[in-house]
Amino acid sequence: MRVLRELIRRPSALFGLIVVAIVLLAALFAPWIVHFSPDNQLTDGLSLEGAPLPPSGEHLFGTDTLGRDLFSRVLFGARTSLIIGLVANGVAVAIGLLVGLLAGYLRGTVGNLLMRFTDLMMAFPALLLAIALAALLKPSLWIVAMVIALVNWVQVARIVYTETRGLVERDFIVAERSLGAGNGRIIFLHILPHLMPTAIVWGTLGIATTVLLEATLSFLGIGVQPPQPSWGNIIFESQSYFQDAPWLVFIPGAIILATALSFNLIGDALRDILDPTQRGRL
Amino acid sequence: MTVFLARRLVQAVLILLGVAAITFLLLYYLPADPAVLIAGRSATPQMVAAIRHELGLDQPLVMQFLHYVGSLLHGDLGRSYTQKTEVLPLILARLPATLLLMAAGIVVEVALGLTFGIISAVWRGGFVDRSIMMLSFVGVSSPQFVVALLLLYVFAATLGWFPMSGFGTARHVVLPALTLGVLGAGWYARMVRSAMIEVLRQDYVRTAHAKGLSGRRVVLSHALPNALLPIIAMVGIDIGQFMSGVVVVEAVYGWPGIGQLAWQAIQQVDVPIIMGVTLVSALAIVLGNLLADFVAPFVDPRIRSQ
Amino acid sequence: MPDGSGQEQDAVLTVDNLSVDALTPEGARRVIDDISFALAPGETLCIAGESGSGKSVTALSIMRLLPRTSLRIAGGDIRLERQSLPRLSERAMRDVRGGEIAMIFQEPMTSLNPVHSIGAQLTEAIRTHQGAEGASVENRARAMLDVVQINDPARRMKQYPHELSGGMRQRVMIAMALSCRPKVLLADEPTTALDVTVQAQILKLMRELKREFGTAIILITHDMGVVAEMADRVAVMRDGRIVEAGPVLDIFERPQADYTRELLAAVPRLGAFAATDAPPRITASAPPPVPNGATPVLAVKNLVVDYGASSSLFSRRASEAPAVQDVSFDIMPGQTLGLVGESGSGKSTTGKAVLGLVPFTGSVTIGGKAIQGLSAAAMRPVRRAAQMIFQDPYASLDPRMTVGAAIAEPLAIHSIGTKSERRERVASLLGRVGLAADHASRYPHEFSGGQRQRICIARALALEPKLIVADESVAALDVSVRARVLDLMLELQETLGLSYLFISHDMAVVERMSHNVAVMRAGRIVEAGPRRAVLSSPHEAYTRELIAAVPIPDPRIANLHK
Amino acid sequence: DTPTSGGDIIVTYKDDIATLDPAVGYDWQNWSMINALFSRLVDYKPGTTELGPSFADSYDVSDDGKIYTFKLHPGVKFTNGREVIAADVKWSIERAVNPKTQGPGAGFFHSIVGADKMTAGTADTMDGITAVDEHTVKFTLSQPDATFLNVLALNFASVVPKEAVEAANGDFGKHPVGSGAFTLKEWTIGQRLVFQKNPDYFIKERPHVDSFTVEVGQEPLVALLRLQKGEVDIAGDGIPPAKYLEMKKSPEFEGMIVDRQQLETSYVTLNTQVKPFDNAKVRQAVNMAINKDRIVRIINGRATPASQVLPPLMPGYDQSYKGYAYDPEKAKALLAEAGLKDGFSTQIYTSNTDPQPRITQAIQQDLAAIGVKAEIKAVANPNVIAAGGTQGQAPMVWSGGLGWIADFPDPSDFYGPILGCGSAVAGGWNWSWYCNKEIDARGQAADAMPVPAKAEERNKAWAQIFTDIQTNDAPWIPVFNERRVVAKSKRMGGPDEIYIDPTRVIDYEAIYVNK
Ligand SMILES: Nc1ncnc2c1ncn2[C@@H]1O[C@H](COP(=O)(O)OP(=O)(O)OP(=O)(O)O)[C@@H](O)[C@H]1O
Ligand SMILES: Nc1ncnc2c1ncn2[C@@H]1O[C@H](COP(=O)(O)OP(=O)(O)OP(=O)(O)O)[C@@H](O)[C@H]1O
Ligand SMILES: [Mg+2]
Ligand SMILES: [Mg+2]
Repeated sequence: MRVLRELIRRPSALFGLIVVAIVLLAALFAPWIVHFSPDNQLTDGLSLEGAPLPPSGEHLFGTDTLGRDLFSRVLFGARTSLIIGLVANGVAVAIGLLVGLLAGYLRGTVGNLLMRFTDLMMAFPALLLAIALAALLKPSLWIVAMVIALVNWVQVARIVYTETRGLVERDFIVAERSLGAGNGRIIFLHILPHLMPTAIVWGTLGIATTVLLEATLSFLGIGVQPPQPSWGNIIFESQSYFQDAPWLVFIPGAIILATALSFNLIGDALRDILDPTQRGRL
Repeated sequence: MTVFLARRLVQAVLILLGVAAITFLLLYYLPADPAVLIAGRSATPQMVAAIRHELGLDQPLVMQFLHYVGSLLHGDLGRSYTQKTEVLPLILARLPATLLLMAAGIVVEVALGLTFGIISAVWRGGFVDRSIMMLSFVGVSSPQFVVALLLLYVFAATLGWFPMSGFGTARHVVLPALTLGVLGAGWYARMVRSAMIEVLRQDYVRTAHAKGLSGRRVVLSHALPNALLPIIAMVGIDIGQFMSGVVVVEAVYGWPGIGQLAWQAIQQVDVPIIMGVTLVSALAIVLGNLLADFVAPFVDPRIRSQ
Repeated sequence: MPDGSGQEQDAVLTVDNLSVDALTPEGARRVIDDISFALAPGETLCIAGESGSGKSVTALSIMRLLPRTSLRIAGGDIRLERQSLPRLSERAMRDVRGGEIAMIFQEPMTSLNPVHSIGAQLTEAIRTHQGAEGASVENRARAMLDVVQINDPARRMKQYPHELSGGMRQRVMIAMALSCRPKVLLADEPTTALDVTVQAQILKLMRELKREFGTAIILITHDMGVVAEMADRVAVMRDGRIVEAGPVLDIFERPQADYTRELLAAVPRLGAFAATDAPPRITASAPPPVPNGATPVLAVKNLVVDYGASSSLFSRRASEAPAVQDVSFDIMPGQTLGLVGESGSGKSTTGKAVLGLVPFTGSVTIGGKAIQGLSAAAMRPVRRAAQMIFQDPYASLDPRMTVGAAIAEPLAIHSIGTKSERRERVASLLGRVGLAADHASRYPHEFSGGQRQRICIARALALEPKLIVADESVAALDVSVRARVLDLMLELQETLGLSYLFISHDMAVVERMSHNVAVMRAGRIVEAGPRRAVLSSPHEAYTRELIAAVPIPDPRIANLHK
Repeated sequence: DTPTSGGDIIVTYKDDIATLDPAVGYDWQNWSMINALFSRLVDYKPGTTELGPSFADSYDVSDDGKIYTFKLHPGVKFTNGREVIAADVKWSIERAVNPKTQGPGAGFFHSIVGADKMTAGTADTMDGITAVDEHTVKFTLSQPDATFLNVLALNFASVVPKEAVEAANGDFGKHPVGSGAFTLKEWTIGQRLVFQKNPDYFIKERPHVDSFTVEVGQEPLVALLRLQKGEVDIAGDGIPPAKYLEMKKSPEFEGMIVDRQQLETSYVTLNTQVKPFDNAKVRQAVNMAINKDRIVRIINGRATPASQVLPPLMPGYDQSYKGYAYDPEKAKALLAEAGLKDGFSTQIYTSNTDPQPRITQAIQQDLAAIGVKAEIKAVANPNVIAAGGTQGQAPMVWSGGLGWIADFPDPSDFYGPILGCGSAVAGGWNWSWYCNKEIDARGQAADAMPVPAKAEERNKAWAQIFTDIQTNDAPWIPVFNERRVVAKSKRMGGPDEIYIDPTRVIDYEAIYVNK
């Protein structure tokens, strides 16, 4: 509660909260907001030559290359993309934190094995994994979320590993051990909180990149399949149109940016609020 | 040190073997059949079978893999299915271009990321900080294809400052490296900022101030090295990240690197090329991380003494 | 009653009605309340006083190095000669820092940059203000290390802070501050981490500096012996105010304020307890401490700790000089072993090894249980029985944890009590070490050095262990609090039968606390035995040296030294 | 305007050139380059589908249509200086058929005596090809084959010098030596290939340009920009959909766009072995459900709606055949007749490169209108091919992006490999898994008719075969015939058909630079 109050007190965090709330609500209530089905290829949605229509009163964000209403696609796409950006990315960061932390903390054989496994995963081309999975599994949103999580945790693990190695050398960790604290306690209560800034940076920057990554993976056949919209695949489908139908690229792009940025503003504020050494002045 | 090196090298070889095994397995289970693709549309099942035999694809998986590893040890990456030529020279011909591009990309992103990250951390909370963080987000959230084309339209097609396509002179590198680096720079800026903020409030920074050092010196010489550790790890990781980035950038700028080769091979299920590129990039990544592990002790003496 | 000794005109440094606020989410809290003093060239002003009274904050205000996010000058002026420091540009202030006013910080452990070698940090200071270059700078740096009695300066220059003992880091800090011969030296507890022989050397060095260059010194200390030895004038602080100030003799002989009197009364004197075998009893009814034939709480045999040794799959290599070599001793239940010795002699290392916190060879038995090779789970009961108070209190507290949580931590770890019981326990522990219950919700960085030390003591006491390794655990405390804490420790010993491995360089304190004393030098125990025997009739020259170097808290005697 | 000689031009492609080995190369980028590097016994007249002699001066066909005898033009030289002789022809074709070569063209030569043994790997030579003397070569077929001359005009039938192939040691594709209009002068992997005019080419006055340089790895959008600035002469990949309308309308590009019909049909295969497409009524119903006009609009009118299997330029195309008109109501009725009043669920595979997924979505929407829920599987080409060629796997496949472009202008090419029983096998390209024994027999009969004597009759027979297939069995939904679009610089001369040649893609021999 205190946290929420402090968040609201900060203008930037408040802005972030509002944007996130709007996006979440829009995703949730999409069917009641839009006039067109996101999949409906309207007969009058294309010019006679087959060009998409620019934004207008009828189509707030214009239409796409199949004559569908972009506004409703963006709204419905939010559902997919939020799951990717928040869940998939969140899981990736969580796995990365856990593995990096354990490897950095445990050292020895277990730590070494974990780190070598991480190295292996890192050396292994993600794209290939994606393609193979695409061929072997039934494509779905959850599969792509899983693949993103599988692919993206590696970098987080590496960074966290390095940081943890530095942290375990600090005296307060030695002190904690001398008190008889178990590994679990040291890891979760004393090391993890210090990794929060890193987690927040990766968690929030990852939103935009994973949303775009989803589009690449969907293109390779493992993600959501057409006609289901996602912010990433709206951009991806039409990225070569960025000159002739800029709204197809820049509107969803701006929305991804705004969403990621808002989460980041909240994340930054949270970090400051939760970090006691930053308390005091705003 | 030699012991450390030897151990890491053994590990690296094991990792490469692991990558080879997994890749091999995945490719084996792909539904697409290279023999069908090679034999063409007019082929009869016998012809397909004959080609499968020629490629050795009718042998059990284990035999195929052992055979592959066997020739690998002789430095033989096999022959491309579609190009009917040795894979190694194909990769070697393109590798320098990709390495150059990656190196340039890393320089760009590290330079931009460090500069902006430091500035942001020092003027934390101010207008400059906010603008930089906003920019870094724009960088991170932009689809690379669009960034690449935009840069190309503006700086090559319209202004004519750089050539639109190709490889060879220093001017050719600028736009591709920028495209690659812009995205990464956003990441670096955030990481650097976050690490610097942590470091800037340490006691030893206060000590440095107490010595009467200039602000710049305190930041660059006393704070920065302490914040570098995660950044070095990032550079190691980046090599892996770039492997996918180069596909797009090379395609847009007509850069003759292995990204394009890999992409085409994947499209055509040219297994030997996919394996080759995978191994080469895995090697690059392993070496990159090795290098990062290697550099870290020079930056942080506490790690050195362990 | 600030002492406006009328020499304001030719003062190098003047502090006028300085007030400092701490910024908290609940609003500003005043930590320095309207203090004033002046410092003449060549004069030494000792600021003594209660821990947490604002001594360090005063010094930091002068340097303009208050942490920006939490502390702010609320009023008043500070003048270096005619310049008003708060109004200087950052550029001009830079020249003042290090060049005209140098500061030795209270926390030597964290005040050196971990990634730069000692040499680099030292030469940097010299270069910045002297404009000198090349080999001469190196030589100066080496000479400075020599001056602060760091052995083998050439090698130390190449080492990094973490490779040095606490006292050595403290001396490097001192060397750094002195290297530019500043007009004003702010020394915040410069010798707390040092053994008495080195302390004596450092104090001598400061006196020479003062004599030769007319350096004015503000010496923040709670060691009344040091005050007596060094001060021209003394200011006594409490709760952010100067409660009394004046020439050193006046303060010692005719203290005005109650607090000053209290302070002086609490000063321990070496030899005060020379007549008894055991430390003085606090409670009359206490049982005799050593039951005959009992097994030792702690038995150490042939302990060796070698930081340089690397054990890997392929090689095993030993460094030339292990930090601890072949150390053996026993501690019986209810007894205290005082471990003294020069800085860097391996005291902290011994303490850590005993609790299995650094890799060692040899045998360590706690409560009859050999700890080497024990699994984490098997180690838990041992951990509960044996606690450590670390030499650097700040570094040993998790910066993200409130002090209340930190003290409750051991209780939580060993699942003792309910949440509310723990809270009560924390409050009572805080009370016993002289802190307020409402401090529990604050974070470590919001405390003074001494306060942090008390927090660590409270944490170690929380479990009521059988054995406590106390590493310089009262070094940063002012005498009155120190007396209180020592009493507390003794009381616990009597009521609970606690044993202590008491690491300290303060001979008076060691005398007060110990049943037995061991003297360490260069990783070995050079002399050990019952307290009385070791302190009154030492065999080793080194032990004698140690005892002789103890400052005497009497300005008249001390002045003879000068 | 008459072609002028001289000039060096630049052509761009996105994909790297895989190989220039005529026995191996089989994609539309290298097809025309190989064509320009090598020569064959017979060839098409530039820009047409008309066959004529090439380095064979003349040929003879026996009455039973089984023996073909060619007289070689004397003095034709490989660019290594050696004369081309009959033994080279024999050796080259045998090489193309030999499974060791791993070439995709072996199947075309199936009618030559001994081809079966060769492809089975049990023989090293083919009895059906004999070098009668240095300048005479004779082919013996196991059955009459009306398309045989077309086969000999394929790149796979190019002559190669044995010694050069052997010298290249397995790398002939990168070091080609032929007797064609050009020689390969330089190949920088991943960057460029430089082709230089062959001064000794046996057809005088050709080629016209001194050299052409192929720059690879060029993104089509960028290639167009470069074309606009005059850095490039031919953007080989054509115009991406995103730019098409803009360029078409812009006066700046006037005369730079070549837009022509090719021998292509894009279609949806309906798997006749998978329920409910095993019912012809269902197949006819979905045929009526597709609004082809709207699909053509989605691709900016770059195609014409198709009514039948054969493309309009193909001999045998039936002008009068209208196929299934767009009529969702009737489609629904037909579905109801088939007992599927409530529709059904199915899958449609498609290549994942733009605009194929978009077109598939349009198809999906049309199907939905008659109650057919089709799930889209957009995957990489090899996976589409794999799915189509696996029995019982893919109910529907959209062929766009892997569409059937004829190897040679003969209707039989649209039957055997994609609709005949022989290709309804695992790994085959008959993704409808359509096998009608009666039609197969009619096809064989038509192919046995000698050409050119009975060409007209034969075309009629084929026309009937294809309309019968579509009317009765409807194994496909023919959707449209896509036109090819190429962008070229203003200085490039010559008629459109040499830039989009029906058999060569780009006819490098014929193009020239305006002076
Ligand atoms: N982590 C470490 N790595 C390497 N050497 C170390 C380390 N910690 C301590 N040393 C070395 O071990 C020796 C003993 O150090 P220790 O900290 O035990 O000294 P100490 O007796 O506690 O001194 P002080 O009174 O100054 O705290 C010193 O020479 C020091 O340089
Ligand atoms: N960063 C901070 N934020 C809030 N309060 C602080 C901060 N630093 C110090 N204080 C408070 O200011 C008061 C004075 O602290 P200071 O460090 O000056 O004490 P000190 O006299 O040096 O004590 P010691 O002898 O223990 O070092 C203390 O009550 C402390 O809790
Ligand atoms: Mg203090
Ligand atoms: Mg110590």
